[in-house]
Amino acid sequence: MSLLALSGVGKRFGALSALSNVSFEVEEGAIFGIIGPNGAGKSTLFNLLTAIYRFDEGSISVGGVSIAGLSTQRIARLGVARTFQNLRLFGNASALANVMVGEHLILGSTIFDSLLNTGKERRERAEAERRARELLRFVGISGVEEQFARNLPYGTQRRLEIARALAARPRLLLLDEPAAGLNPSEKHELISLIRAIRDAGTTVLLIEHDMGLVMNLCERIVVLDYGEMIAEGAPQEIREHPRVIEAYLGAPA
Amino acid sequence: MIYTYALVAIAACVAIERFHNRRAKTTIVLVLAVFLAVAPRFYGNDAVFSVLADAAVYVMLALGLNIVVGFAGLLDLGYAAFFAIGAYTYGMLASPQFGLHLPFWVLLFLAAALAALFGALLGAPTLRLHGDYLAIVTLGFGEIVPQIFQNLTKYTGGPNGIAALDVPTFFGHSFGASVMPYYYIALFGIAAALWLSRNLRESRLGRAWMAIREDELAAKHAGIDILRSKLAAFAIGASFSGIGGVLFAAKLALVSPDLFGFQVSVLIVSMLVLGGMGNIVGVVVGSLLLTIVNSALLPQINSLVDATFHTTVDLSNLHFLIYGAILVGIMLFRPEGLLPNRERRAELHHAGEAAADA
Amino acid sequence: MHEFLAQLANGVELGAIYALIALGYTLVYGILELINFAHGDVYTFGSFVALGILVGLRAAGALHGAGLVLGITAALVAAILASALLNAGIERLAYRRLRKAPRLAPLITAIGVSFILENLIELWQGSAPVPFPNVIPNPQLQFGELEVGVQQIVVVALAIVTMVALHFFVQRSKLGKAMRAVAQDRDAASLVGINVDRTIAMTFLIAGALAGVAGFVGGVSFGSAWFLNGFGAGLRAFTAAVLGGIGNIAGAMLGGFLIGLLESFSTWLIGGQWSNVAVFSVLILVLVFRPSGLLGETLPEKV
Amino acid sequence: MDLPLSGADASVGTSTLDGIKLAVARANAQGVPGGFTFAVQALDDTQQGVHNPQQGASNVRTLIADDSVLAIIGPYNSNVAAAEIPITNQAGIVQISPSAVSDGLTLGKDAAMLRRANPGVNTFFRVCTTDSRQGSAAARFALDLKLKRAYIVDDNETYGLDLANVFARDFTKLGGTVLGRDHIAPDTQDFKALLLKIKGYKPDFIFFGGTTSTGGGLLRRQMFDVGMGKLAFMGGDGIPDIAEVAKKRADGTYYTVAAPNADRLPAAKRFVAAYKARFGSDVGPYSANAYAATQVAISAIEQAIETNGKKMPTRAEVLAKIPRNAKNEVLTPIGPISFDKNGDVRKPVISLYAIRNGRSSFIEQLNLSE
Repeated sequence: MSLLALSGVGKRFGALSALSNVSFEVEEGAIFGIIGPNGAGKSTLFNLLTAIYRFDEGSISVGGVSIAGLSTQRIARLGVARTFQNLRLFGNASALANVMVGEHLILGSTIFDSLLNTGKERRERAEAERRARELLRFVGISGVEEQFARNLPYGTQRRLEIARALAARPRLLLLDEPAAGLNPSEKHELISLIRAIRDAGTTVLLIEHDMGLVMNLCERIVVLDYGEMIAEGAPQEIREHPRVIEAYLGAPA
Repeated sequence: MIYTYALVAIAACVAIERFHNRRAKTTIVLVLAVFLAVAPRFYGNDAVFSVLADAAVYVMLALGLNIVVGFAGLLDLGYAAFFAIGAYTYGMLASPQFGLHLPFWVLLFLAAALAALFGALLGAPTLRLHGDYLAIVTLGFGEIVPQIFQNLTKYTGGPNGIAALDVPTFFGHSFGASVMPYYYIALFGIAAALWLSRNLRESRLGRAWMAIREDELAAKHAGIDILRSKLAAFAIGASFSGIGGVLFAAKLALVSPDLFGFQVSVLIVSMLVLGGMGNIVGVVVGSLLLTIVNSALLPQINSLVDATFHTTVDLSNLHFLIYGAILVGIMLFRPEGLLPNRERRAELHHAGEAAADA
Repeated sequence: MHEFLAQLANGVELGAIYALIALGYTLVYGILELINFAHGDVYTFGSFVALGILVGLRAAGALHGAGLVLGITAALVAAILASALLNAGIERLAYRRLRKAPRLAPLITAIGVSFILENLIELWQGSAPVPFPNVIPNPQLQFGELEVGVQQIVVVALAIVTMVALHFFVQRSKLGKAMRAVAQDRDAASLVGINVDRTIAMTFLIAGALAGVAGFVGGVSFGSAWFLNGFGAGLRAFTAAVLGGIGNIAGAMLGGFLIGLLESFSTWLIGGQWSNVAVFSVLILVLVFRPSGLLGETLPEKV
Repeated sequence: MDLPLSGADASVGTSTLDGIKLAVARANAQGVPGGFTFAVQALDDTQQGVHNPQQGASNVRTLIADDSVLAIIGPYNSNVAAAEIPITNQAGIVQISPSAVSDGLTLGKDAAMLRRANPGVNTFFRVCTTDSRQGSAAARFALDLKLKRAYIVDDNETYGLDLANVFARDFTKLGGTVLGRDHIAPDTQDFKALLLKIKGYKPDFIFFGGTTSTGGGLLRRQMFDVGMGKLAFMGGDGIPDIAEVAKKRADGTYYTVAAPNADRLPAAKRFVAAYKARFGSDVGPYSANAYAATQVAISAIEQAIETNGKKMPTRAEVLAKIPRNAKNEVLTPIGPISFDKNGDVRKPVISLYAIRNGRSSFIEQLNLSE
């Protein structure tokens, strides 16, 4: 069974239809891409997946569990983590603290543990800190642990956000334009990072503008245009799909 | 003499902020604790320790509010309501009012629990609100609570309040009229409040609060239960205030509704802002300073000025003005407070850069 | 029925005053997201200025016949000017420096300014309430079962005219449009060439002027001015602004009238000592069930 | 002394303080036995604009800590007194309030609780009368004036509520009718809603428990705005200055004062003149009481100095010299003063005044000797 399944999903804002009849499935262990011109509804789709918006039609399930009506936080518990197109880091906290917040769900200390600084709390904290350092190393930014997130270079912030999302050990990682604003060599590193994430067992679903990157990285791709799914397939199929070519080239931008 | 003690405490706090060596910090804390515990035997009188005990209660309140405002970022302008709930718990249950004379020590915990309960009750429906809206709802709550105490004359003594409250005992020994037991209890209370505050800040819950304060949406995506975390902040913060209320009422042996008005809430918020929101040591400094200004400097300012400059001026008309000027002055020239926490300093620094860019 | 109508009329009169003060809160909040705590004291200041002019003119024997109308107008205009300048001055001296400061800093400053103003007014006028001269004749008029005073009609009419004028000003005038633009997005407004500092200063000027009108009207209606008036009236007016949907001009008016009616009717039906409790309970209920106020809009969060 | 000197109570507090200063200056000018001088140490019991029992308690402790302080004048407010009495009782220092009128400060179980540190000793005295004496006197005056149907309003504060309670009780006992009661909320500016409601009851008069600034002045004024200007209005010694706020609209107001008619007391006339000469303003509502309280304290201290061989007396010696009977009464602007065992004045006189043409005029007085 697939990890993420969408079937006939639609979303309207008033009279405007932002998404309609979107159906696709993401298999466990995949690197899956969503592309489409600006305003195609890609970010809206992510927002439906994390319950920032409610979808009006269709169904979405994660690991076989329907997410209709679930809160953002409950969906996070199902193993969905994400990054944001415009970074949303905890700017006035250290990089380490950012990642440790990401570990919230895998820690079990209660309010009373927190209040009384019990042995459990202390052990968990030490463990959480160790893991956070490890994650920072994994995404390739060790050395910035104590710096405030907002003072880090842009590329580093992008990686930090990925580290924070990974900290919850998600089954499904949603990356919202992870390559935006990166230079070619950073993009190159990003590709290997995403592969490493997948190899470590996390399924990746990403939105991206950079065609080269998507074609190079993703195993399957969905194309959205004006809120509708116009194609789905392997990179090669997408590249040759007439409606995709029309959407990207035919419309006089 | 009050000033000596206050200055020693403040100097110690500043030193703790300046040193980064853990050993040095611990030493200063220990020396300060021993000094505050032992010095009263040699230096000072009832009047001094009465003011210091009151100041210590306010430090506890400020530390409690700091959890709500400083840690979780929820602006609460009605914090005095929980102070009132704590004080009235003692007033109604340890007095001739209902003939109940429950022990002080039991009521400390009961008041903490009741205040926490009301904190959660207020919090539950209002926590969906953001920023200033939340501030206004809490302000409304802060206005309502004392008025209810004032209007339910049958139970609360109405505007007269309840006087002649029980004098606490300690293993059968009455506190009598001495203020020293309150001083020591309040010191112990501060120590406990500091310990709890530090625990919380470094904990899983503390990190959740930081996340909510910084970016609620991102916090949600990390799986943090926003409502529960906020409720925890409200309840824990309120419980500090409840305990402070019992101490306050027992020491004064009186509760009346006019003691818990908006001024008190503003006073405590001002303490946080003055000291440096979110920074535990800063909060202590801010609350010490304002209490000393309010309860020692301003009431005696005439005598002090006259004695120093050999004048006979009348400054009593200016108390409000002086207090207001202190608030405005601090905000204009040091809006991050006297001892800001690391985060706040960074925020301001960043704001400065943004301003320079613009 | 008779008493119901009388309470209704009284509530409307009271509400008109709260609405005028509430507008000042709402304008400033709309543009700066600042609860201008000192606004209530600006209202008090307006009251005292009007009072001073009226007392002075009466002492000079100028309040007769046409002199009465002129004198009242002079008092009103003076209150408007004085409050407007005071409010703009506060913005310039205290708030402007804090635009980029953390959120609480301007609020605490506003509270500090409020204390300072209260103390200065007390030094100036003493701490006892100062009576307004009874200069406006107040014959009672009968409309069926409803009995209202001329003064009541003047108060409400003046308030409504002011509010309507403000509404058109903000909707139509160039400055009004600039105010709305700055309220929406300060950076974008400055990019299209709007002078943000000047617009904010003008907003404070207008908010102060409204407080001046309220100060005059309130003084006439309540019959006295007191240095601490601004606190209670300010709190109720602020509640009114939030009730209507803060940042929303029509909302502030609606909220003001509702709070006035609520105060009047709660005094009548459950007793005056509960009126504050009633006002704030309604505030809490409204915010819990409709956080954006009655007329405010809920904007989805930008992601 | 300890009084509210800033914020909302500042004007009464300051004029009360001036009464104290005047008495002290006078005593120093006349010469103190043993070559001592009296000094006023003024402490403010307001915090952020409101009188505050905690601050009062702290101030009293400050004064007690100073060995040269032999007597404390104050406080102004009853709930501040309730917080201070246990402390002065414990320290055995004389405390005389010019104005704290709540019954429970000197009478009954409440007072006993306040004195529990030293149950045998009473250190708290007051030169004002109590709520209950004033309330019952007011009830009698009202019926004398043929006012039978009362609507009672109070400011929901200590003084006002107690006064209204006693008035309601005694007025009913003496055959009057109480049509209804209401309390007002703090910061209220609009009383028309309340007055419209009262109007429906068609009372003979409104009795107000409270002070001019807690609503008395505005209530009276706004009676005209709802067509109740002709109705009588009555209150206690919280509203003698009502004409300052209500002006001519105060006509038809009656109020009681716990002192003999000032015009018939030469000491009162001299006091008013001296006060005006020194401070350039009219006496405040409690200036004379403060002057009297200070006179009593000074007289006790001076006698104690004499008996102690012109040396500094102890606080207990001062307490022993507080006048207890007609023989050592102290003559003050508010009449001769000595105290009963509870600390209340022994020969209370309550006078009734009316406001006519914007001025107070004396009507009658009641001697309430026990």
